[in-house]
Amino acid sequence: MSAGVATTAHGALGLSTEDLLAMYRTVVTARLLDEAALRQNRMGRAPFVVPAEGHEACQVGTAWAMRRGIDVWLPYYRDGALVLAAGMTPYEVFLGIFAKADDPSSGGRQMPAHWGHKELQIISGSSPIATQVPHAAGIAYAIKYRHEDAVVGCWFGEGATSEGDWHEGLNFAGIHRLPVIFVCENNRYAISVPQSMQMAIEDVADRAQGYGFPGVVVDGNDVLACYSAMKQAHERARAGEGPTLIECKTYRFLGHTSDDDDKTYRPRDEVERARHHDPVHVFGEYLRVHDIVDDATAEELRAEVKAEIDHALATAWEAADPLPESALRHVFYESDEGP
Amino acid sequence: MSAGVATTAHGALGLSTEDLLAMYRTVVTARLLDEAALRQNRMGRAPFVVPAEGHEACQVGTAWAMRRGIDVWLPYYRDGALVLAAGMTPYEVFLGIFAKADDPSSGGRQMPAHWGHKELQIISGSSPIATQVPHAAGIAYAIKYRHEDAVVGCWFGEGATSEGDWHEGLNFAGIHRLPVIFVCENNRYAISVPQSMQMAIEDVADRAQGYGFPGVVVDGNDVLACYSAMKQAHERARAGEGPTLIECKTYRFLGHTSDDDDKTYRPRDEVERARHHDPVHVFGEYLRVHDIVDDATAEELRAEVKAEIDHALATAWEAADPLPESALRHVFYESDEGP
Amino acid sequence: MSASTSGVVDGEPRETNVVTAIRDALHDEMAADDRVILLGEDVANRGGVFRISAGWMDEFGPERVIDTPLAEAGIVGVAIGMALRGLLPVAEIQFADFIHPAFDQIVSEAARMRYRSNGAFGCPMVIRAPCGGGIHGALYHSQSIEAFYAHVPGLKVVMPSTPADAAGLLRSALRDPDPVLFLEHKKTYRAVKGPVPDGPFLVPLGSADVKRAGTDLTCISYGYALHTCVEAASRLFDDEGVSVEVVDVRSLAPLDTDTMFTSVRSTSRVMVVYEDNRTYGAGAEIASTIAETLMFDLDAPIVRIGGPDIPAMPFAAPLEHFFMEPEPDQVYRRMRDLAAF
Amino acid sequence: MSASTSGVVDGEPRETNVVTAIRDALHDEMAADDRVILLGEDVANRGGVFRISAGWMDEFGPERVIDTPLAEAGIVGVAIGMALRGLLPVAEIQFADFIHPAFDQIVSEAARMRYRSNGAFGCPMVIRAPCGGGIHGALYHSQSIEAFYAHVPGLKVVMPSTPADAAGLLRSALRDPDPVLFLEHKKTYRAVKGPVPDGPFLVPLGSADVKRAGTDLTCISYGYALHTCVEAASRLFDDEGVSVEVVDVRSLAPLDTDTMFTSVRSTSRVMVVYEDNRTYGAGAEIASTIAETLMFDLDAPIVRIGGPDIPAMPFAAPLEHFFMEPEPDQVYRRMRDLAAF
Ligand SMILES: Cc1ncc(C[n+]2csc(CCOP(=O)(O)OP(=O)(O)O)c2C)c(N)n1
Ligand SMILES: Cc1ncc(C[n+]2csc(CCOP(=O)(O)OP(=O)(O)O)c2C)c(N)n1
Ligand SMILES: [Mg+2]
Ligand SMILES: [Mg+2]
Repeated sequence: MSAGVATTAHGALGLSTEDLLAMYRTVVTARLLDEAALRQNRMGRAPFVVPAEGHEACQVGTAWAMRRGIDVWLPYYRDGALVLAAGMTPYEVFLGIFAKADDPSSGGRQMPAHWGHKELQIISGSSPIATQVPHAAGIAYAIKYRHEDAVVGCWFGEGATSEGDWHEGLNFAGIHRLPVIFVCENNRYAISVPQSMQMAIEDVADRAQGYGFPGVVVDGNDVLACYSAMKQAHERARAGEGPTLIECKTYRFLGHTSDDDDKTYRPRDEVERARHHDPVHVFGEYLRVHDIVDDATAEELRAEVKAEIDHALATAWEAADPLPESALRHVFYESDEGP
Repeated sequence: MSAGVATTAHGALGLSTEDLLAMYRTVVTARLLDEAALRQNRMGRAPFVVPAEGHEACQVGTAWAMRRGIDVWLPYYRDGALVLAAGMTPYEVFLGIFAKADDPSSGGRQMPAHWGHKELQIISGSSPIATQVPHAAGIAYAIKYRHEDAVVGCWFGEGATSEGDWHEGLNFAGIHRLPVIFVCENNRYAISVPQSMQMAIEDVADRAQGYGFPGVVVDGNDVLACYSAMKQAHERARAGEGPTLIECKTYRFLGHTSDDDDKTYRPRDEVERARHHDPVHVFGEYLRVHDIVDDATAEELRAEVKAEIDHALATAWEAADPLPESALRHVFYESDEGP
Repeated sequence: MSASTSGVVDGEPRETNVVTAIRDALHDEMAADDRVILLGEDVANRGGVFRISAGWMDEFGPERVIDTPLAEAGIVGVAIGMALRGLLPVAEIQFADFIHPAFDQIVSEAARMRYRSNGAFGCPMVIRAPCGGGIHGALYHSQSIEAFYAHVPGLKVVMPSTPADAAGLLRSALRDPDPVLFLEHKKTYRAVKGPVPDGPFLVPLGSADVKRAGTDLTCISYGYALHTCVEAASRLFDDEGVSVEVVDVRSLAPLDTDTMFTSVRSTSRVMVVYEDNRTYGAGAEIASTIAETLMFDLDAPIVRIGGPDIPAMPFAAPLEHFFMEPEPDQVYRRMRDLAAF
Repeated sequence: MSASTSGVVDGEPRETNVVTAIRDALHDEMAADDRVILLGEDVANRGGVFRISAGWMDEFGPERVIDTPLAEAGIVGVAIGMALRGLLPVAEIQFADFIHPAFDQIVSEAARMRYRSNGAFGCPMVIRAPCGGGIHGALYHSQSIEAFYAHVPGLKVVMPSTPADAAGLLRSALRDPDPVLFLEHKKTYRAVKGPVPDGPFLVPLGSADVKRAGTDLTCISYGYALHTCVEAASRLFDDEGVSVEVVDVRSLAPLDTDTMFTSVRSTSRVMVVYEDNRTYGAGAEIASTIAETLMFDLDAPIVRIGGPDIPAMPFAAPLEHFFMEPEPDQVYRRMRDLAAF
């Protein structure tokens, strides 16, 4: 079945076939990159990896409403698909995984998945959960103060919403009606702690009303629904109407990280059931139904991406390690850093 | 106009004339004690005092639904009227104001109004705002764990609701449906910061829904409305139905403390307008309308209370100061402390 | 050599590692006293990220083994409330690096409750935090935090280096009427084995321990670095016959200066070795108190070896390795030089 | 005696007090550069509880002088965001005692941003916090917090003792590309007066200053205690002709060991005086680094005077007075004894 642009979900959102293919390519890249990274981990070449599997749609969907080179990104460690959408290359991701000197996030100093990229305006993140939330508010304040046309995106898991920093950051953003979008990737677990032990409510989005701005719930496995919610929030932000909290209901398919064994706390059939809504498949189906891909083109794209990833991995593996003494650098500003 | 018990507001709440008179006496005591303390401050005999003026109704009203000797109190520094209702005597309050060795709160170690009283189960409070909120949740957890019939009351200003600790404490209480009541005395200022710069919402009570329990708004100048809301919350707590957030809309008539000059940040006519709803007068009017006091009995009560306060003040002033070297004690447990 | 130096020991010793010793001691305490409650992130459903409490949620019930929200100030604050109401909470901080959001609750509340109430209220509670580096934890899973907390009056801070000390100190911490920060060096968890007496023996808080006797110089250390020192000392003895006495601080606060001073008086040479950033680290207090008290007993300047002043340990292997001074070789060289001074 | 020792000075000096010097310097910086933003509790509507920013909300606009919610982690976290986006935030913490909720944002975020991003991102920001006791502030409005923060790589920590140093250090802090914790001892605010050069002169971060020259012994101090030491030194000179050199640390991190070592080498006797709880206080690092480096230059053991190890200053006058060691008399006696050693 083929449909006129205006009557499809994506058409209504103003997304072209090219947009969809680019989004799909990102989603597939994220999935294959995760798989490749996990293999590296099992082979003993990558001591620590953080799979995004299951979160691809909400990350790529929300990312797609952001403007590269203009907007500012504050992701968290789960956001492997997001940073690809923000412009990081698989090669850069592998530089981080192998802790190489040229890793744009930290030069191998931080664990992999602690994203940062100055040129792409991906702000360096740390391990302590939710600390980036007030940063997002502060950046948005500076944008508003200088009358700049930029929007801040800030991503976190539902676990992060329990931290005091989260509360304080959202409250400040609400008071000053800042151009910032808070995206909660609710996968119902903070490592092993189920949502019911984290909060007495069903929807994190309900908390937004305590800060004076809208909270919306979307199907985090539906890339277009996530895009749509983010697009509206982005328009609100640019129009000076203030923040939005978007809650994407999703699920993490693998362990919390490569160090985690989720069999100790999640029933297998729960994971199986969730896999029936695998966002990569759901998106692929959508594209098939709308005749945007078929089995052959999908397979072709997959093969292309796989080759790209293999090449990125191999090249990154050969890249230089940081020098031991370089550990002493950058505690404070060094004059060669630029402003 | 006199009315049958069942048809009056207090009758409907099950409050007898004696109850009302006792409440009124407490309210009047708080007001006169504040005034006396401020005079001591101006005379240079009390370096620091914290007036409760304006907050008497919400403090005494909510306190009256608690059970002395059974329930647990976590007040904040503004709660001068509350602690009287909880059982502290004016003499004890003055021991604190004069920083005497027998001050039950801290033996003169803390600033006045940093309440604590072991026998009355008033938990020692500190200056850092909102830190008592998770304590209240923890005490309520222990009560529930041991199947005890006790309820925890936790008071704070609207300023406290901006702190991370507040968020974390309420969230924990909600998850475990704990027997705790959170009372916000919203006087629309945190020192000089108006509510609009503290939050983008009108009612703090709206935040409760983010924690999965009810939030209610009451007229904080109406002692019976405050009592009623607290009574229902208390019943909920005892029935195992979990926490309640009660927001009392009120106003502080004087400076933040004796160190503050509120003329620098509040228009005089705003304060004047608020005084038209002076909770002590409102309550007095109620009692007059219901023939529970008349001018003569009201004056008599006032004179009695005044004499009591003067005596308490004079006696406390003569009490012993702490010994200098005692500053070294109680950093850790000392064997003479009992368990 | 073992906790027996200053601990009350009963039962037959059993060989085990540090993480097992902690698990067993905590398990016994929970089994013996239902006031003991464990709360923290992932402690129930998953049994802790180090599996210390695996199975306990079923054994002791979910009311006693509580998975908390991701909120450290809340964890400590709630534990304070529990302690105030007669329970004996053990608050687990998943990694010491994540204790910082709870700084105010620990410093302003737990540690000051007794003092500020003039003795009326107290907070008998234990905060457990796995700390230290060398386990590829990178900047935020490798930190040493003892210097921040040892400075806080009203708080006790211990860091065991052996299984026996871990068990004995944990029991003492649980019996203490005041808050105790119990630091567990992650690199000792599985790497360090030793005998643990079988009964409920105690190692008193505030007691240091001579882990290796010696005559030529005193080396003061704690945590994982202690083992680096013992290893260097034993090599140096084998190689050159230099006899180094190694003192395990064990208790950062209160500090057992008697045991340290006795050793330093007998050897007249002293070095202090710690993993934390060198400047303003715990070794500064130890070196300083020795300098004030024993200056004229010393035949050589005090040597202080700490980690570099960079924000914790980077992830990349070459960088982590660079940080993980005090490495045995460096300690060995400085020991030899100090003995020869 | 003045910042001129190591500061770049221009203009005619003007006599003023510390709080005015801070106000004037900050005012000039705000007037000169609209990237400078002041945020904190009560800084706008009320002009700060110490009235430092009185009138500024009107002068600079409410976008630049921001009354924040009561949330210290948020204040610092928001300031970090501002700094990351090209502003120069000055985050005011109302009292240093209330900085603790922001510990994680300061330590894990502001201080580590540059290191963890391998130099890509930085946080040029100033955190101002009025600290110290002796002003009837009781347990929670009297604390010394420098020891917690001086230990943090990536963070600079200064505490001026004179109006000129306050102005010169504040300007340097605002020009620094990294986060600076600027500690203002409340008791110096109005009590300490002195000349302040008129122009935008700077006192470099990381520089100590000889506040009184002398030959018989070196006394190292900072903050309000510095004045206690200067007073005792001058009395001791008048009474007994003992000549004490008083060094003002000024910058706790980085520490200017050169200036201290030069003085100690010339006098061969040293004492360190600070108001904070003695154990694990900043004086431990200072004493320790001297002991390591200059042991054989010393003719007497290092003397260290700190506040008692109790949780800050109680309210009651007799108790506060008891804490406010180092009192001039005590310092005087210990100086005299050390000189006579
Ligand atoms: C302050 C802090 N406390 C604890 C941790 C350990 N930790 C890392 S991830 C995590 C769970 C986060 O869950 P959530 O926010 O839901 O994100 P998800 O991993 O589910 O995507 C925890 C507890 C941490 N990193 N920081
Ligand atoms: C953590 C912390 N930050 C700042 C302060 C300083 N302070 C004391 S009271 C106060 C305002 C509190 O306002 P609110 O909670 O509304 O109570 P109110 O005084 O209005 O009754 C502030 C900012 C403090 N005591 N603790
Ligand atoms: Mg999650
Ligand atoms: Mg208020």
